Amino acid sequence: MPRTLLAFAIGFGAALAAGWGAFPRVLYQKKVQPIEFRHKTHAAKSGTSACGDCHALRDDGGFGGIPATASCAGCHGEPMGATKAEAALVNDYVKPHRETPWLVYARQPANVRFSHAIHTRLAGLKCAECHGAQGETDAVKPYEVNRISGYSRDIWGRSMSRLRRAPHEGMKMTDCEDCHRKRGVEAGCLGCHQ
Amino acid sequence: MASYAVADRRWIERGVERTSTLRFALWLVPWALLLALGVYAAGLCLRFGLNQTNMDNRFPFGLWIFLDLSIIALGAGAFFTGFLVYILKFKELKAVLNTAVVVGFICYSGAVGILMIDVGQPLRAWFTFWHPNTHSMLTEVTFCITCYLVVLLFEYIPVLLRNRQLRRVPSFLIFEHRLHLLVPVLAAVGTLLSFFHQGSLGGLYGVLRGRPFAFREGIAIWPSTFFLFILSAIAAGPSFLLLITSLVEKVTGRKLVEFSVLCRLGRISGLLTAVYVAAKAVDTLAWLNRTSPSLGFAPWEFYSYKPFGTWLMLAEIVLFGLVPAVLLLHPKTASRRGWLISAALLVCGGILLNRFILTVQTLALPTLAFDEFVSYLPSWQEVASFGAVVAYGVIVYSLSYRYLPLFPQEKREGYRVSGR
Amino acid sequence: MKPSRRNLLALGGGAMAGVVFTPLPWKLLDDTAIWTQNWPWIPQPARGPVEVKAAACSLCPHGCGLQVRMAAGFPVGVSGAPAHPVSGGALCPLAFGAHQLNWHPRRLHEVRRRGRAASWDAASMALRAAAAEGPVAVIDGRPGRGASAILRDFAGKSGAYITAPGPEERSLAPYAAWSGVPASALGYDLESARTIISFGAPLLDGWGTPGRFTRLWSTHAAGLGDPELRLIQIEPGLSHTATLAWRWVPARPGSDAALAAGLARVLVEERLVPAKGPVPATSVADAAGAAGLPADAIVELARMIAQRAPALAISVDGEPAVAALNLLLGGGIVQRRETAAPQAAAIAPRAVVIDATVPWEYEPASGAEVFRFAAWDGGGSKADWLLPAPGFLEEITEHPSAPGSAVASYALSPALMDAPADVRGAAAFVGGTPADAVLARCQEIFRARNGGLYRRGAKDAVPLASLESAARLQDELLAGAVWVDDPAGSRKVRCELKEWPAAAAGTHRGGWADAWSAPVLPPLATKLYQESNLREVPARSRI
Amino acid sequence: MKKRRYGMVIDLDRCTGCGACSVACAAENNVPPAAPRATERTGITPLRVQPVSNGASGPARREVFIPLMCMQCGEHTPCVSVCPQQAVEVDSATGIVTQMPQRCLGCRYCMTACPYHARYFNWWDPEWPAGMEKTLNPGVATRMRGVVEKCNLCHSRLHAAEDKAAAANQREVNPADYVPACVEACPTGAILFGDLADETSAVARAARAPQAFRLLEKLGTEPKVYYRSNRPWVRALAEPRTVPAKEVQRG
Repeated sequence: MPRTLLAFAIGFGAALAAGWGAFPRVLYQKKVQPIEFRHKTHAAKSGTSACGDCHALRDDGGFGGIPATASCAGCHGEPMGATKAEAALVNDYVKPHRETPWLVYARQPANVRFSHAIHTRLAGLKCAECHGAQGETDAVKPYEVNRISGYSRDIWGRSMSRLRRAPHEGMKMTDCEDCHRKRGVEAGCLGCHQ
Repeated sequence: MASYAVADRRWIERGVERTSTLRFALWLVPWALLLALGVYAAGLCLRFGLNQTNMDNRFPFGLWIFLDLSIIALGAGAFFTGFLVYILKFKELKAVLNTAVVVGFICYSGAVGILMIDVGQPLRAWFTFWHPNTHSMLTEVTFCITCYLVVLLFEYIPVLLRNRQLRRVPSFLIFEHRLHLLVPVLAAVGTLLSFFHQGSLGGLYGVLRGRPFAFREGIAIWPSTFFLFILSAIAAGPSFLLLITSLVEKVTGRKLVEFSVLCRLGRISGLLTAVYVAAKAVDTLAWLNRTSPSLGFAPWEFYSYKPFGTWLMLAEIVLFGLVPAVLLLHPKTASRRGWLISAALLVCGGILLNRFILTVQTLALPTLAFDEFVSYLPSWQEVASFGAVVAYGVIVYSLSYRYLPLFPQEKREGYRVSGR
Repeated sequence: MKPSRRNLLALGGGAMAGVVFTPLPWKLLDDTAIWTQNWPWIPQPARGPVEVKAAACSLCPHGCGLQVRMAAGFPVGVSGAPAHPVSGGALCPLAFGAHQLNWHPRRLHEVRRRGRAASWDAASMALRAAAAEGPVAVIDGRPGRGASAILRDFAGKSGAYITAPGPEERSLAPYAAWSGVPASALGYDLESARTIISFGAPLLDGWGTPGRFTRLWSTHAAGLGDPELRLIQIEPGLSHTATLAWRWVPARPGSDAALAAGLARVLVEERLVPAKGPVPATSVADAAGAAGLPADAIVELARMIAQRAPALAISVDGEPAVAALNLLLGGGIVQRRETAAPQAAAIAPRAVVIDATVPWEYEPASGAEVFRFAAWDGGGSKADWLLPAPGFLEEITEHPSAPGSAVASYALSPALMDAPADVRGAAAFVGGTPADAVLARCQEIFRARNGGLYRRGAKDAVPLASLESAARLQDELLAGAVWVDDPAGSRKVRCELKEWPAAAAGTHRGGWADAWSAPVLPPLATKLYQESNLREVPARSRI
Repeated sequence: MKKRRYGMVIDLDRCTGCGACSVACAAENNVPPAAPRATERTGITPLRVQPVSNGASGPARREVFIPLMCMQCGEHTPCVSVCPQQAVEVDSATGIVTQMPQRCLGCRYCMTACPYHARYFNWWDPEWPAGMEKTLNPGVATRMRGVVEKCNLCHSRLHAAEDKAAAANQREVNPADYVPACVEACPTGAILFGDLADETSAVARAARAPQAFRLLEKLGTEPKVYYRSNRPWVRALAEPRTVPAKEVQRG
């Protein structure tokens, strides 16, 4: 009997190790952003720390998202410094007028409708409440994509168990629902889906 | 071949006679082919979508739903026999209990299998458990059927473990024994679950306000069809068991249960059918005179679309209800094998007809003033998928019959002679 | 130490028990469900802002005003331009799916000579060689454009410039013959009419500018027991127009001429109209016999027509007797203020160049080498050369007066997306510069200083005199403005009719899909005839 | 934000049966063109126009064209209560019956429940000719095979209107910004759209007119799509059919 118990324990332990250790590594694929970007440096040089200065709302209420290459061209029309990253930005994107294929951490699928206008203007939410303090980062973190669903790992959150996670971590529907419940804001299915 | 036969023989219960390995294999071949064809058809549906079927937007439910509802009703014998044996202590029905469990398991697992093909997105079917809509009859059905299938599995496992070879594994024997103690509890749980889902299946159509042919008023949240379905299922369950047992006796040429057991099943079925027919008649009258007119519909108009005339309603209530009830309750006819089987056939046919009327006729009938009466014929993929369920049932039952003690009394003296 | 079977079972059992306490099964369940919601083979729309651009529809010659929603450089939706002076904001059902046409499977991407791939150079050489051997006819589907001038000039050198009339112009043919004014400069004064007798013209179903008669009908006739505008439909079957008409007269097929004559006779004999011009010889009884109607019904119909003047009679296939009846009723046919090219005399051309604006069904004279421009291949073509033209919204298009309109107008539509690499229009192919021609047409309008400019969404026109230059006019037109002539510029056409005309055999039926000249329907038209029972399957759908 | 009840009144006397609404609806909502084998019973037409005749033959015969879409039932909404996994709901803020295809498992129970046949199943995966996917309307996710869809009253247009209002710090949507595609497309202006909860709105007034009616009103589902006609035989179409099929011929 003890040998049977031991075998059971080994099986149990191996499954735990595989499920918590190996599985996330297999499930998520790491990808590197096409070019480097430092929020901190840009904020310091441009003298602004307001997210909306670069990530602006349009007049029609749509969200501009990541600035287009054209807005980089103002400073990066010619390489500023001799780094490889700088050369890549100018030669690969700015000069040929190509948009940078950024991997967007907070990208929701096509069926999700998220109105930045409603959340920031009407509800008064700060950007960092959902996105974390991105503006203070000094490098872009690697992007991890779920091989099955194609979602960014930031949607589920870093923590596989989703038990202990930072307030801004996780962008699944349950996270939206939690916040809505806390604030007592009702939004039907098609309030947030399209 | 011979060595296979010897090996095969070792798995068969000692002291019972079973056909030769070769004959058994030959018997399985056509069913296996049917199963393979059906699995292929089901694969087509899963791979390319439900355009493989002949269902459409006006006929969104078709053959599969009709047959799901039918086999779940026929499989009601499983829970009801358990209920009779363990709760009401009808000891002599123990003779058909194992067969009832196997038949029930086949019916329910087959129905769940077909449902998984029938839904457009099976990989999302679990959303029903995660985001259930508690107002939906289908939620109730899904929960109860899933739970009851687990119950049936636990009822089936002890039978399985009683196999001559499996029995030799000591831990299996212990497990089987423990499970066996649980069986009365399982029977009670199964009864509760079954009452709910048999009823909910009836409610499925009864709640459809937008389909005044099916819509029924009722008690609290349950339309009258909820109760009618329970009644009709427990009426037909024993009849179906009677038919299956007789059929197995006929096919194998062996006497498996005492005739008195069959008579008992017949009597129970007859009694419940009589109650059902009375309830159904009252319900139909209430619907004709109250429910349907209150929604703005002239109920008799529903019967003006050929071939679904009033004859169908009369056939359902009289020919497939009243007649077998009388046959099963009258002492003279109830004690003759021929009459008994004919009456059981009528009861089972009646339940098929009832499910057909509710699922197919309801959808064929127009609702809007400018609607047309629509028709539908299943595609070969639909028929073949269902054929696979039948083949699966035959194969599972055949294997169970050959290797498991479905009829424990079979070994006793007096059963060795041919039943015929 | 050899593991027993029992140990293996325990190991497996332990693993199974353990895995339940890891994210693995649950995450897989979740992710596979999410996978089904985002299947990679199912396209999703691009992200990004939507911009609304003004344009005009080039599917048919009516040039309805469009608002095109653009996202990521491609059109994603079409709607009518509100208060557009030509279309009044209305569009036909086909326009709503027109922005998808450029990706139609029948789109032409390369030059084809009798089904085989060829080159523009080869086509060019073949045309030059043909021109050297004999006259070249050029067929234009939309005269009055700057590009038309290029085509006319090219044809003028050695051949004939021929216009291919649409259904409205075909119905105006008798007036053209009797007045000498080309049908492309004639129009119907629908707006003044208070009774309209339509001999089979699908007035509410794709005949004429979509926003014109339907708007009149919906404001002055729809749903009213005694409408201000009475529509009398004479048609054998219950068409869409017939069922919506104030009165439907189911006359026998082919009896239009007899019925028109019978009506004219009653009108004259009962002095319901001032008698002028010739009187038909047909008796009311003959007309009744031909139409399959009681004689009383014809008398009653004639009285009904005369009751509320002015009345206008329209024949779908240009039946001369109907035109004569219309003249008797007072006309309602106007001549727009524009210089229309006269129809050339018939010649036997060596080669025919067919512009992309010409309906696909157009059958050129046999024996000629056919150079056919089209954006889409309608199939069954007898063209020797199939030349790929720019598609919907892929080039600047000109929109002269809509066929059958009462006043002259001119609009431009900008190119909202890039055309495929190897497409060309007929005007450029024959050596012209369409851009110059457009500016030249603008200069013509600007110099004449007639009418005014309706800017996008504006109810009132800006006088042309307020613009500083023709180039400015062109810019305004490209931004969605429409030039419309002063209504006073159109005048009633004068017809000389010596005797009651003999019946002409007309076969044209008309209908919603016929209103369109291109060879294929937008894919979404399946909603109308394949996925609903609204329309019969059009013969030309070919999707 | 105040509670609204979006609805419409469709003037059947003005409908010419052109089908512009149907095509505009499909384009707006990224409905694909029909699959090759699709028919009028397997296609996807969230708005379809149904020709209906008065049953007469000869010169007395007339037809009416009835645009049919989701009736946006407000009470006993047949589809909402039956969905096992809450893929359908009546939006409390707008009264719109909303369908979430991404939640749907494709059991089609809602389709059997709907008396108006306003729900459509995706029998095929949507397919567009190569390149045509560039014309898909942003703001509306495409659906996949095996799910049910229906008219959501051009919900993406409501989203855009809400976004626009929010950008201007407004909570209330400007009614002129939210007009469904079919309403916009109708060449005769036969469809009146607006907030039925606002008693003073044109649509609420039209819905109260004696010529207004709703289909199968006695079912008690309180549809928010009204029709109107001056013709009594057209108004009679609100009631269920009382004459057997073979006696009524359809155009």
